Amino acid sequence: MAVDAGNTAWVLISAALVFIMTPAVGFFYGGMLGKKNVLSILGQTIIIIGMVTLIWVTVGFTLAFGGNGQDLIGNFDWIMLDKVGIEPLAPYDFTSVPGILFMMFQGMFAIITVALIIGGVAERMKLKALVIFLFVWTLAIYIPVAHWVWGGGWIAQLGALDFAGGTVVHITAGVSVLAAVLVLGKRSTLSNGGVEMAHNIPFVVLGGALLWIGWFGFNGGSALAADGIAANAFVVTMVAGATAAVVWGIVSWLHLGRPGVLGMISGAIAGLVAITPACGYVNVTGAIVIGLGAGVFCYAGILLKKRFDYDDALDVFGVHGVGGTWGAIATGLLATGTLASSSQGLLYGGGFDLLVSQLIAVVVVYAFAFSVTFVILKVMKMVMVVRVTKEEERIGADIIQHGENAYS
Amino acid sequence: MAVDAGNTAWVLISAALVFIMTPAVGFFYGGMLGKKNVLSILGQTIIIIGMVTLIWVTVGFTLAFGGNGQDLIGNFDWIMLDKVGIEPLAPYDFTSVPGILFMMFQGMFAIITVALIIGGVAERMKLKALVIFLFVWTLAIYIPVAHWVWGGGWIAQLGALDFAGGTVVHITAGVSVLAAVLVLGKRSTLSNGGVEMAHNIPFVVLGGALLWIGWFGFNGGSALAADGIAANAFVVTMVAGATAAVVWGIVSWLHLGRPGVLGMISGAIAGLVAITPACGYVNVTGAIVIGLGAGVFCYAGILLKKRFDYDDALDVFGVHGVGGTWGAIATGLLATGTLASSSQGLLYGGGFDLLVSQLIAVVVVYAFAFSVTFVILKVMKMVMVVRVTKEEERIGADIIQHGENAYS
Amino acid sequence: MAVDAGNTAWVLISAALVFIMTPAVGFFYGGMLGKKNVLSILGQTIIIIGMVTLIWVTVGFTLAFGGNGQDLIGNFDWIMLDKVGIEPLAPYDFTSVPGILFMMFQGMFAIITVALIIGGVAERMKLKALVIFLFVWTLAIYIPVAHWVWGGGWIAQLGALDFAGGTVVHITAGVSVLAAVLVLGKRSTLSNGGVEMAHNIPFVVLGGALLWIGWFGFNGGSALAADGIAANAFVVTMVAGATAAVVWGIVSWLHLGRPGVLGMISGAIAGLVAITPACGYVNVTGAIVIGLGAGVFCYAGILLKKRFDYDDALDVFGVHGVGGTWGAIATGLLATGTLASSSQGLLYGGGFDLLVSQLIAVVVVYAFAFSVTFVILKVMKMVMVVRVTKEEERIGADIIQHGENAYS
Amino acid sequence: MMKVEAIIRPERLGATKSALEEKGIHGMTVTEVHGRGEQKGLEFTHRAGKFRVDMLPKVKVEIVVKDHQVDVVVDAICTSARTGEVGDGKIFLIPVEKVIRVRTGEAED
Amino acid sequence: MMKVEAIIRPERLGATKSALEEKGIHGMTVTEVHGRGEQKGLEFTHRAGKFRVDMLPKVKVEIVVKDHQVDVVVDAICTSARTGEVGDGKIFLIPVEKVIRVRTGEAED
Amino acid sequence: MMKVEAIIRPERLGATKSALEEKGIHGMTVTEVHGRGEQKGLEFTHRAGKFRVDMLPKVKVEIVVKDHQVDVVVDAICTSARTGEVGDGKIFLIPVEKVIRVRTGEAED
Ligand SMILES: Nc1ncnc2c1ncn2[C@@H]1O[C@H](COP(=O)(O)OP(=O)(O)O)[C@@H](O)[C@H]1O
Ligand SMILES: Nc1ncnc2c1ncn2[C@@H]1O[C@H](COP(=O)(O)OP(=O)(O)O)[C@@H](O)[C@H]1O
Ligand SMILES: Nc1ncnc2c1ncn2[C@@H]1O[C@H](COP(=O)(O)OP(=O)(O)O)[C@@H](O)[C@H]1O
Repeated sequence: MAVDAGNTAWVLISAALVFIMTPAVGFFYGGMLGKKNVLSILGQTIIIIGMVTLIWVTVGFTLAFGGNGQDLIGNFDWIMLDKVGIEPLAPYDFTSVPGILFMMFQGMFAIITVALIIGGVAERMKLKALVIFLFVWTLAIYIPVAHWVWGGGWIAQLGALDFAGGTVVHITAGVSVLAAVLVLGKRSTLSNGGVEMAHNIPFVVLGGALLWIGWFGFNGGSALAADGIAANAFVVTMVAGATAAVVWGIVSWLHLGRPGVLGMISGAIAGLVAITPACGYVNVTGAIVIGLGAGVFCYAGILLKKRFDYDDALDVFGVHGVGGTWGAIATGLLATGTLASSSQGLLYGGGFDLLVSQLIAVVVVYAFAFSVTFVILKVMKMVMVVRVTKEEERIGADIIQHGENAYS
Repeated sequence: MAVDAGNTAWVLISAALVFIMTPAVGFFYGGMLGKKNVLSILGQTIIIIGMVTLIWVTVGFTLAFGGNGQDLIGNFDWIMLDKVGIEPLAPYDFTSVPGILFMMFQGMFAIITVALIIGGVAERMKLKALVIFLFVWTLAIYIPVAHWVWGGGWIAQLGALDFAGGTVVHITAGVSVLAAVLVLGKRSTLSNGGVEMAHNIPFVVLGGALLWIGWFGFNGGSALAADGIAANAFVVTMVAGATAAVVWGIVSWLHLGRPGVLGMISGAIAGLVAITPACGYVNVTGAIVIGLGAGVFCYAGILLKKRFDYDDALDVFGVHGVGGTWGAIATGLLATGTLASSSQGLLYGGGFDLLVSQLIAVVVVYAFAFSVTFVILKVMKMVMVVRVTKEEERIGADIIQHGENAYS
Repeated sequence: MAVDAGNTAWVLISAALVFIMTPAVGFFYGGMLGKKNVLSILGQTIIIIGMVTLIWVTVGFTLAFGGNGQDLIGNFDWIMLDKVGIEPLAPYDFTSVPGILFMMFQGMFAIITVALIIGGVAERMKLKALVIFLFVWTLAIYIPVAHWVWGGGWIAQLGALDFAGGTVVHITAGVSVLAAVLVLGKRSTLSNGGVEMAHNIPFVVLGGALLWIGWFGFNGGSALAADGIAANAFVVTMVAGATAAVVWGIVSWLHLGRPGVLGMISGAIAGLVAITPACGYVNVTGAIVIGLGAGVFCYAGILLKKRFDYDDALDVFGVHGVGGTWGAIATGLLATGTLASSSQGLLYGGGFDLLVSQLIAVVVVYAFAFSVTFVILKVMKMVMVVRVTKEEERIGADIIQHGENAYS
Repeated sequence: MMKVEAIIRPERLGATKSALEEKGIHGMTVTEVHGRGEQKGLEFTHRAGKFRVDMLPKVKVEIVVKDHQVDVVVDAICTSARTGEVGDGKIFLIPVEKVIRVRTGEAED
Repeated sequence: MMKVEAIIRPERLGATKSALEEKGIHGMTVTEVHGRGEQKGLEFTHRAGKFRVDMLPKVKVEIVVKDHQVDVVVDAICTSARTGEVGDGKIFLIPVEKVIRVRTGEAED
Repeated sequence: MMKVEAIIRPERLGATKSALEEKGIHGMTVTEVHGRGEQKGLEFTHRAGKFRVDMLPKVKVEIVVKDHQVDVVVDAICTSARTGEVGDGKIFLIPVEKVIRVRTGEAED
């Protein structure tokens, strides 16, 4: 197919919108931490943008999207972007956008996924160890799972649906954080019962708002065309985020007597996470249901942390893990069969087929992401110092790792 | 008409740009308040996004845009978005964008309009009362007026022009704030002569800058196509904002001896407001005139507040009411007749016809918005507690309503 | 050529993205200054948006882009945008976007270029003098150079390449700052050995992130179409920025023992600057090389300042001057000849032709920008007070020039 | 001379300033502080839960006055800053040996 | 009464609060300050270089106690806030003539 | 020992630090405060008008020195922080009973 200007315009801007999500995550997370750790988060987002981009254009893209049809991993046909040019790239040329743009749009997803992780393990890892961990994680977890789902791997063949990355993005990040914090242990400041207030909630809202607008590109752009599917993805994204924000507000009003602003923006993010896998397949009614579930389940997901006493600093599992899981399952319930896929969910007359595929995909990715992350960090702990000292933790990562103060 | 990718790409991104205007208003307003009320404004923007989205997809869109040709209000043909799908939606199918996208683009306008109001009534209403007020306001004022102007109602039939919402958005919000603050009364902190400095002017500029970029989608996207009209709307938007910012700076230099940054960004917003109804009909010369008028009239509009001693906290009437009015009238003066409509303004040889239609629309919407808002709040005051106590006002809405501090 | 919706959509959004770069520069620069000068920078960006827009729509556009084929400067054919309308504008009608949009897209470049300068001369000029200087600078330097390169002037005829403004934007701004700080002298606070910490590094990152997303429109939009060239420009922009951020981090790790966040985001900007002239001509491999060079050379460029003891406050020469120069030269080395131009760089078999043209363009623009800026400011110093007093410098521009405090 | 150092609720600062002004006391220095005392902190909401903050924002007002004015100042503060709830704050009286005006260099004991 | 005014490292505040609590000392007022002393500042990174900041963030903790409690308080702070490196801070003992509780107006000498 | 507590203009802090250094006085603690005195506030611009702020940003510099150094310190501050306009600030001398160094626990009277 030849390059179409309208579709290319939309994928170009969508890629830019997904790009902004990574600094946005920096503000969303950074604002929630104390002011002696905000720069470290922002700095990590910059490092991740740099590192993952370089991984992606060298070997990442070809390993994830090359060898379409191979079960487990791509090949090296497009190494160093060989043959990836300004024409649509077979077998992805149904998109009518330049191959190099398709490559970059997908690369933006890799970046933001890696960036999600830093909120969970915040305030305890040495920068060098963190960078090594994320480097290995990208190669060992993100790229294979992306291949399975979007590169024609076994999950795609199974028929499981994941329009914009519920499994690839949110479950991998959320579950890996869970494994990581088990290996790493809690922050010492936290073990002392210290609670740190968010140092700048307006930054959290700013990050959340930029994430939200970015999500229109993330989900809408995943149609890879400016068509009705993109429009539907855009709309259900809006509706699910809006619903979950309101639901979170109501739940916390009932639970705590007041709706917190931090809570409502987190609710919005939870809704956006949950609609991600579903947005190409469900309608607005489905989106309301998904938003509703996201508000309730992710709220509960955060409470889990207290119950099981692990230190997922900024609730990456509670929001992204739980939200992504709910979205993947909800796709199996609510897919209409009239949008980007003809598979119907259980509630739309499709029987259990789709739902079962969704569950298989979720379970396997859980097991894979958890165990591989666990192993990576265990090995790292044996060969190098992974954590900062207690004194360094108290002084804060901004001074210790970067020699900077955020504000003066 | 079939879906066109180029036009759809532009309306998709325009909808995203209008979306960001609501958090942007949160920063624009929140930065101007003291630091104990900033979260309450940001939180309200999130609540409004959630609530108005849900109103819109259930009954709002159909009541505003259904029943095209009915004078006063739409119908329930599209309730719960029934029949609103991924194909263009008759009778709005001249747009060649998916019906569901047309719906959402219009929904974004409803959201931002409601959000404008919170700046006027800031720092005094109980959150629950505010939410009820805005809920009723959306149904009782925004939706009817949107129908009158854009849904084929009586103002559309009259031939009055309002390209992107001078009357629908800015006059309704501005005038309603005037009515609301008369019913609610002044903030007690203000009655004590207390002046509160803006706590974070960079946030005001950030909000203003995001509003400005959002306005390109607001005005340019209202062409509902990526064509010459959209381009013209984009350019005159830029020019009017730029002109008004400079004019405001000069006026305050003459008046106060110094141009304030808060003033200049407010001037830009005033220019953007004023060009809104006109942007599909005037050329760059017209835009300069409109920007000039906006800078002068809205500056004067803010001074009105002191003269008449009402407490429109962040000058929603002074900027949006006055600016929207000037823009609506200026459309009747400066419409060239060669762009999105063949009606010509007084100065372009069209005689008084258009000007009179514009004035009728303005006067009726003034009367409608003012009186309905007045009644809503009077009734609410009789049945519930609408204002916070003086002590709560002093402590600030962030702690009182949300249990949070913006910064720590 | 008729207006094409897809291309128009992309240029519309690109223009909006370039717009946001100017406030973004305000945050990038403002965060690096102390908190008593942040508003002055933000205010100046607003003034520049206003002033340059008005210059551009009256005489700027026609002087830069009119009279295509004239060596030194355009003509007055399109004065007050006469004949610039909603149809494509000959001889630029290869773009298939409305003439008025082409005009505005180019106008956004003028705005951001002028805004770059204020970081270099920060904290010492009287506002009135600064405004006069920038007004004259726009007419006397930006517009001629834009004509030379993009308006069919002598550099275009020479065959030198500058896809999105390495010479026009970054070299003119960077070199002019060098001349300006020599004429103006150092800040007195600095002469006392005072070092001022960045008052808000998160704002620097915010500004940097917004600059980065804006750059996708800046470089990608310069294709003036949503095609493969735009996609290539987008991708190499991303890769060069990413590479330079990482390289800067590594260099400062080696040099200082720690990678600063301020450094890494500056590195990203350096990479984005350097890819600007090249982005229509080089591939991803070229982008990695350019990013690498940008990280190293601009780091060294900042160190120059200490060596030669001039007071370029926020390193406009070090980053934009050096980066733009490197990018212009690198274009002569790395142009593939298969993208937006058939000229090949030295390393791609094109011999020295292109490289020599690039060097001529660079040298002449250096000489022109330096000497004209020098003369403008020398003359201004003779006829008016250009600098604030030492006492005013100490109190800070926010209070002195605007009567405002950024935070309270 | 005596320094009257009062730690009060931030939201009472306005009233306290007015009360002092009525007594003709104009000069003062104000600092944002955090404090705790009998008041056992305040509950804040988090995303999904509450937490208790034991150090609450307070305002420190320092007023240096002649010894005979101390009672007036203390009374004015006590009346204007009081809400009657725990957390109203404390006033410390600290002897000052000398006061010098920077502008003129003149001293007062 | 005596005011114990301690300038300590911000990262030791938590430990200091706990140490005081163990001794039954609950009331205190905390201020963010910048200070310098023997400690010759700290090196910070800039975009491309380092610079030295001589005024470092410290925390001032003020605790007004009865004279007989002073030693306990001083000991608790010294032990908990100490790292042994230059920059640990100073404690100043300042006599307080009277303490008044705003809520009740009652005074204590 | 004596605590010299000076409230000065923020823009004079640099000069004051230098002046003290010349006299060999290095240790000090600095706090951002707001104050008012003879100075009747400052006019600020708003969007469309001016307003007066009566509490202006000042800097509090605290220097604890031996009694015999007090005059030197006071002189140095007066000279370096003075602009001659209203609002230059005040210096308060407050007796300090004892100074303890946290790092070593050693005391000085
Ligand atoms: N012993 C103390 N030393 C220093 N500051 C104190 C002391 N006790 C109380 N404060 C300050 O006074 C504030 C109010 O004290 P609190 O005991 O809560 O009020 P109340 O006296 O009304 O019960 C505290 O937040 C703290 O800043
Ligand atoms: N003479 C002084 N007057 C006021 N504050 C002081 C004085 N000396 C030290 N300080 C405060 O104590 C802090 C720590 O002092 P420093 O001399 O660095 O520590 P140490 O005593 O452990 O060497 C300083 O940052 C400053 O805030
Ligand atoms: N009586 C006072 N008690 C406490 N602080 C004071 C007092 N008088 C002045 N100050 C502080 O000193 C600052 C400067 O005082 P001001 O009277 O304006 O200066 P000047 O003495 O030069 O006229 C004030 O802003 C305030 O912080």
